[in-house]
Amino acid sequence: MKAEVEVLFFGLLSEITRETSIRIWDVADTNSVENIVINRYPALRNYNYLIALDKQLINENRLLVSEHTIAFMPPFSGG
Amino acid sequence: MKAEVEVLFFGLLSEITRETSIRIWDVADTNSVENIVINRYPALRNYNYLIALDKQLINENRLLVSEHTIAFMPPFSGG
Amino acid sequence: MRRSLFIQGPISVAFISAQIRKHQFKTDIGANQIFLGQVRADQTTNGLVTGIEYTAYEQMALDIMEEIRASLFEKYPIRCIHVYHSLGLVKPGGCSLFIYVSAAHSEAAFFACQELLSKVKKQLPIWGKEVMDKQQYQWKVNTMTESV
Amino acid sequence: MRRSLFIQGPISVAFISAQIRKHQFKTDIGANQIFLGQVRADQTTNGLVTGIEYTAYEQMALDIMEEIRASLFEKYPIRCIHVYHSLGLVKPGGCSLFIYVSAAHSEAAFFACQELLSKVKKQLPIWGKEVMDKQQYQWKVNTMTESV
Repeated sequence: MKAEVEVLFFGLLSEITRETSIRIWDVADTNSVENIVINRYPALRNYNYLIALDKQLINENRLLVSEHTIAFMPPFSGG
Repeated sequence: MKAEVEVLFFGLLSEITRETSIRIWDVADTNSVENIVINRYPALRNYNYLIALDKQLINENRLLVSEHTIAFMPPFSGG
Repeated sequence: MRRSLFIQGPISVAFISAQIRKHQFKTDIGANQIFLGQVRADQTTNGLVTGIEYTAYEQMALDIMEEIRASLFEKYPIRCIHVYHSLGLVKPGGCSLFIYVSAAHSEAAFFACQELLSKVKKQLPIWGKEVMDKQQYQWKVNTMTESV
Repeated sequence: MRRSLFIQGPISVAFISAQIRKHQFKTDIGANQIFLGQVRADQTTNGLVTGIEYTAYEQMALDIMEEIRASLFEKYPIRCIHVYHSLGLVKPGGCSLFIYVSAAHSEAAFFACQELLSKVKKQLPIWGKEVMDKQQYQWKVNTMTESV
């Protein structure tokens, strides 16, 4: 079974994509999600971002099993 | 000219001496003051104290020239 | 576990006072270490900062905050930890971050507060957009060299 | 140079709030580091602490405080330093020491506040007498191993 993913964009990135969230279906892993997102918003290549899978930062590819939330986030700047 | 000194006792020490201040005349240096004070209040030997000459901590003997204030102080415990 | 973290707009002095007052009922506390982050009216190449607009990935921030809290309680002999961060616009002079750490002794409160501030800045998914005069803005950058 | 340092009795939350509020008019401040020392109701071998009675060599304390203040301004890029210490009786829960350090950035405020607290405890001629239930008392001792 392939996964359904809600993709969130935060901060500066949401201004690049002009969306705060999109949905993507039939993806097998987080790398696929990243490829789809970058293809849809090529300007994202010019920015640093972090990726969180289900509210946990990830640094490598992860398999997706059902419904997930994947967030694209600029470097944090709270405080 | 020998000096005139106001001697102050603080904290626990003022309970030992039962005085907060005394005056001593005709003393040449701080060691003399300390000797006079210790002779008058021998129980002070049992306590740690710091000495300040004119509001400055001193660690060695100092000559006295005119009017001075010498404070006998227990270790500090503010805060 | 308490799950409050975000406050809409600047954090008021009344709110901060109420927190201080509450801790005076706890007579096993000897040290209260408080950090208040305040928005500066910095002059930048894009103009004068007239405010910072904060956004966050709130659910993730709450989860991470619980992890940070647990790790600090494990590491330091402290009595309590409170963290509040603004969302939305905070003008210069306004408080956007309020950290409160209490302990029996000052060392624990100090080091826990320092580590907490560093973690809040580095690990919580929060973003500040510096709003400039002349209708411009730039995204705030937390320098990586900051130890706290 | 401001020469206020001592406050009779506990330092009120209203006084602390007023200080915080004043600093919000200074828009070059980004970090406010506050330490509040609070009297604990410790259980000791002589009984339960029901308060601390503070005395000081006030004129000497004011002089030393000026030296500490000058040395910190020289060492750290900070905007302001405020220190208030109680005289007389402060009951458990009451604030007896209020330290406030402001700076553009948090590192300076943090390290200056830490050094300031350490110096206040070690260098200011102030004494605390712990008053016990059962009409007893013992003189407070600041342990020498405390780094802050």
